[in-house]
Amino acid sequence: MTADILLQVLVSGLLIGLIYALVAVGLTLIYGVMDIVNFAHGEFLMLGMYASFWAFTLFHVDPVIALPITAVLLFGVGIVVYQTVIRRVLKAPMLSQIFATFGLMILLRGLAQFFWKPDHRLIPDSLVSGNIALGPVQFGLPQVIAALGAVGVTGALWFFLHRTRLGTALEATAIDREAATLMGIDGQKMFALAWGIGAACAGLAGGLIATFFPIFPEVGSNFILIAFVVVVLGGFGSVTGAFLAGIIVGLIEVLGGFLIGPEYKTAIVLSLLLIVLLVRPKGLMGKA
Amino acid sequence: MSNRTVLDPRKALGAVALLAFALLLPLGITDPARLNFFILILMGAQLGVAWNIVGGYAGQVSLGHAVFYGIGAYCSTMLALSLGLSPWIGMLAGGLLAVVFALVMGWPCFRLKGHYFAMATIAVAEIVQILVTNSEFLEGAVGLSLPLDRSGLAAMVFLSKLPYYYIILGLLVVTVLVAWAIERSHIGYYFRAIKDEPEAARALGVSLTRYKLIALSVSAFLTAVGGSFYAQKEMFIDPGSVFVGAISIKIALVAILGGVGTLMGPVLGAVILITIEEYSRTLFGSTGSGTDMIIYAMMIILVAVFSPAGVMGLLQDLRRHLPGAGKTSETR
Amino acid sequence: MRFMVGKAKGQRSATRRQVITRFVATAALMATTALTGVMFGSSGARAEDEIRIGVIYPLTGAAASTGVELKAAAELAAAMVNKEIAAPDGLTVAAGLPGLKGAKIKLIFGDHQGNPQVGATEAERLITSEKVVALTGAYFSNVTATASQVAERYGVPFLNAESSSASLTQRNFKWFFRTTPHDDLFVTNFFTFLEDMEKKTGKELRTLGLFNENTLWGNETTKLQVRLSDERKFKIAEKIIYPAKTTQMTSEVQRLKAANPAVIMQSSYLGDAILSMKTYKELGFSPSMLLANDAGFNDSEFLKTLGKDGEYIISREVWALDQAERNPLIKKVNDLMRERSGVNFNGNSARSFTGIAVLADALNRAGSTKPEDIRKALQETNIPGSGLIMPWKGIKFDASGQNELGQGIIVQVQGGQYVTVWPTEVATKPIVFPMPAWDKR
Amino acid sequence: MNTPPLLAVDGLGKAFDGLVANRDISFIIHHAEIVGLIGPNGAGKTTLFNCLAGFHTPTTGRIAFEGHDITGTTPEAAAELGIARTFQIVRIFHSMTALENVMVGAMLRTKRVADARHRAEQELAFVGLSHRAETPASSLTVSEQKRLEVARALATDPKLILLDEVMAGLNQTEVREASQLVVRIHQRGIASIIVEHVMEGIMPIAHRMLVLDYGAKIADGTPAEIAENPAVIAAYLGE
Repeated sequence: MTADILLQVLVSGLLIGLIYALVAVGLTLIYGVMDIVNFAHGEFLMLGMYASFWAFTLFHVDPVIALPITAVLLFGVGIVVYQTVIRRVLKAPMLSQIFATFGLMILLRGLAQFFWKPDHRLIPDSLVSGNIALGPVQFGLPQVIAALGAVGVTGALWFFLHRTRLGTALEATAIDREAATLMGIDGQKMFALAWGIGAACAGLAGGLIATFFPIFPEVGSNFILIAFVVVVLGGFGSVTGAFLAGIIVGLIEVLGGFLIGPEYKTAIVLSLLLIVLLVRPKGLMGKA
Repeated sequence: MSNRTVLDPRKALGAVALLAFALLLPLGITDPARLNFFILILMGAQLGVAWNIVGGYAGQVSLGHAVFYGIGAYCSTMLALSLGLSPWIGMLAGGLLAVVFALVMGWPCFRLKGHYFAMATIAVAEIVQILVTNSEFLEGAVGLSLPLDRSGLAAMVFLSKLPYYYIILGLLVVTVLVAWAIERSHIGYYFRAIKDEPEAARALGVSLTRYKLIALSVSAFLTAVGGSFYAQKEMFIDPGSVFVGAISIKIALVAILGGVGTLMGPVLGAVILITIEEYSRTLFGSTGSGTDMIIYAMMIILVAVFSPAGVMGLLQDLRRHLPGAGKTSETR
Repeated sequence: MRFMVGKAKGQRSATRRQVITRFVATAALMATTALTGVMFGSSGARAEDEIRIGVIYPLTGAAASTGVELKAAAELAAAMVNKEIAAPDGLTVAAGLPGLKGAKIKLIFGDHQGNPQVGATEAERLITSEKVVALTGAYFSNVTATASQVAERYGVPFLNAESSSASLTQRNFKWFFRTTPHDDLFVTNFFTFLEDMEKKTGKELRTLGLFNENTLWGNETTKLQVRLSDERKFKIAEKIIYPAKTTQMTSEVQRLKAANPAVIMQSSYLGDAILSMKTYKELGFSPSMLLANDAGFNDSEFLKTLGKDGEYIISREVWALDQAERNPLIKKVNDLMRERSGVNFNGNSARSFTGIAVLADALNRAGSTKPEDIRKALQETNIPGSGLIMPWKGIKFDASGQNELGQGIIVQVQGGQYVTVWPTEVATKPIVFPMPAWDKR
Repeated sequence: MNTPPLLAVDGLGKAFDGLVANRDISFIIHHAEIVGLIGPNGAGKTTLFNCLAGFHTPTTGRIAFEGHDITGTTPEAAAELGIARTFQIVRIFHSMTALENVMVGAMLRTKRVADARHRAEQELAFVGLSHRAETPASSLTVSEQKRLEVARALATDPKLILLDEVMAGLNQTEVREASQLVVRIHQRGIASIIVEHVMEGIMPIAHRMLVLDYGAKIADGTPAEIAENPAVIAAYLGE
């Protein structure tokens, strides 16, 4: 019995952890390329969820099928945000950048409420609804699909960054902007690309969790703190770090909540973050 | 003594005029809601100036100042409720408790740099919020209410808004004076040196930890005092109103909007931010369509995009470029 | 990569063009500031015979969807009082305001964003700038606490229609009135209901799993539940206070599942209510009874969102649509509501509607807009149950300002509807018990 | 005379994650001595400076300053004792004026702002930047910024100053001025160690030269001796 519960808790933690990882990789990518912390990242997630919701409601396209569309849409949103706002604060001090993305966060929430009402919505019957039981362990199919999707997207991102020309250029910009510019890489283009990809990752995460999570304008605020924790724990700018940290955070959160008390689950995760930072001031895989 | 250390008479005159204006302002206001509006501005300004000491001058961006604010609010309220202590004493006690907390938290956190430091401050503040929310001793999420029946100067509870106005004006003046004194002393120079080039500062004998801790402690003390004032004004506090991240962000926003590292920037920032916030809400908030948030957000983004140095930076740019303006006596 | 990217380095001397752009930006900012500043004094001319009532709700932020619904209900009540819409006879609001020579009421809305300080600020603004004669709101108990504090200071009546924290009426306030029953009563009802159920079904329902959210409301509810289960010999198998606005509830549900109580008592706002239901299903956890504490579980969105997964939950309520079957008055009012705003009433909006009705009744009897007169009239309120759309015995305030005649009902979701199942005298359908397991539906 | 030398370095080594930057370096610096420290790029000159000024903790060996062991000390303690330094890539306080930059240095010895200002004005005059006192430090030319760093370091009242490539990128007139500046520092009784690639700037004024290659000291002698040392020639030619 106890072993069963433990196993169940670990599986649940792993599933949610993979989703945290997916939300966080976009955030960490943007940070890695241009040293900007995007406070509006949770809102990209929210937009991704709404994109799935409308695709389902208006065109009866299942969120899972709509994922590519969601990704493309959010890629566009990321580019637009970059071109209209971020590009203009590139040279500003860190505080102005925080200010700008914070404003963006409020703006996107406001717009969502304006256009789509503050209501909570849910996609009632996705393709992937239902449950699977594996021996004593139960899990929701949506969660499993979302977790698998998270692995897939993160893997694809890793492949893109390390095995394609464009991705390598992006990675080069992340490592040394000036050197990359000297090598003929267009920095502006890379930044825009980072925002596009970052937003698309958040959008994909949104599309994947839209199958089981309520959708509302403020939904980003549920995820953003955890996403920050994952990014910092993994080390700002490290995609692999964020992936690992996401899983760790998911496991610790669910396990800690189960063992110590759910009211402290966030505190447990945050304490872990502080402890790790004390030992490794740049996170688990942060670049020195 | 070099003549430059003497007060610039024009600035002194300006300060006196500003203070006189602030002192006389309530005389022309009969409407308590409008007076309340000015109190909110002064509260925002006081917190902004306090944050600016560590976040602006010393360049250590804290996004967890709500923890000090909450400590101040809870400390004075608990002392008043359990021991019947006057909030004036509670305010000082809250400030000191915040200093102790700042030292404990700063010691490890100051090993971190930049965004890592900022994130650590968020984490600390969130943890404290969770602990307070689950603390039986502090009444958890239920919060603490101050009784209405004990009013008067000693209890710092008033039926009229006017005493609150003057108290917070007094606190703001004290806070600005502290910031001013720091700015002019060697500590202020050290703060700016640490912000600009920490390594170079060390090579000149500046202990980073020591001066960062000084900055955080002073800032924490003043922020806690602001928290105690909030408790006295609203007479009800709960973790959700004094320990939340939104407070931390707002405190920083006030300073950033006005211009970090300038003495009066946060005051200007508070005037603008609170005005936009209050009036976008009263004018558009009642529609329930989120318009107020949209307007508020647009303002924030515009300032961030067009004026990275805050409104104060804009004003200085203008002064430098406008023909016939006085030669730049600005030293920064 | 360095952290500040050397951007702050080297004071960039702005070019003239940049300065001009920035100047324009500053000017625009300053102008907006000044403009809003000018606007705050002038709240515009107002008609003489217009009675202004301040209404404070969460119109933006996490609870905005509820706030918007409450607003619609309050507006409907006001329209009826003002005879813009014909109200069914017999209803209190149908009387209008003859005592004030047919004056009209005007609702002035304030948005508290779920923030207690904003609630207080809005209360103050409504009282002093908007010159409202009475206030109502604020849904969230902690906002009601600060907003009513302001009303108390100014000597303006504050009628609370939908906050259920017991402590609100324990503050010895002179100007505070509450129409809705509070948590003490609701929680007591839970236990009485469980005892009734035990008698009826012969099954033991003595082990409880408390599952409450972590704000004022959830905390107070937990305390009451613990106290009552002691008094009435129930056993608490698990007590969980969870942080609201969470990303996952796996640990919580897992603990409940491990403790395996007969009854789950849950207090959640909408988002968490939906997420917890999803998690129950995901982990295949079906207690024999899920006894919810209103709020999220009774929100119009709850069933719309969850569809058949929301079936069979039992919730305490103050109102249910099936009451219309018993009372045609309720049906008529609900039809009007649906016509106007496209949604049915629910427990929250029905209470908001009632709040405005009670204020209008008091204004009418006071025959004056002086706060003191309104307060006296409120104290003397005596509305029979037949004049309300609530399943209450009526409205009559005790010395603390609490309505003595309110009562709660218990509803169950059956066939996509909330049907009243308790108390028996107002029940419309028998209860389905135990709750079917997820895989047997 | 039995007074200890100003600086005595004995068997100093420094490795980063196994990568050896300094190995077994020993030397002595006397009061008011001008010592040139040269070597090919990557020879470990800056690492040595960082160890001396307390920025790195040596992996092995000892450093004694006026007879006191200061191995592994902090930069601020080193400054307190009288070791000042400049940086290879200038690190001026860009939000301050030239004068204020130097004042921060002077504040090590006096916390009174007016006194610090007075001292700073003297040091600015010493390096010939008086006319730029009120200029924002970020608007100074690179050559001026380098001199500003020297003034700032001198304001801390050091006994030893570590100058890291103060002559790099300067034109011939400026190099001559910089050399004269070093001599004037010497005349004030302050010892200096100068990392320099500009040989015509350092050779004429140095009392002694230290040469590093691959982290180790390969020569120690007068400029004339160094110029003919086969190991030194090999190190430079082999580069």
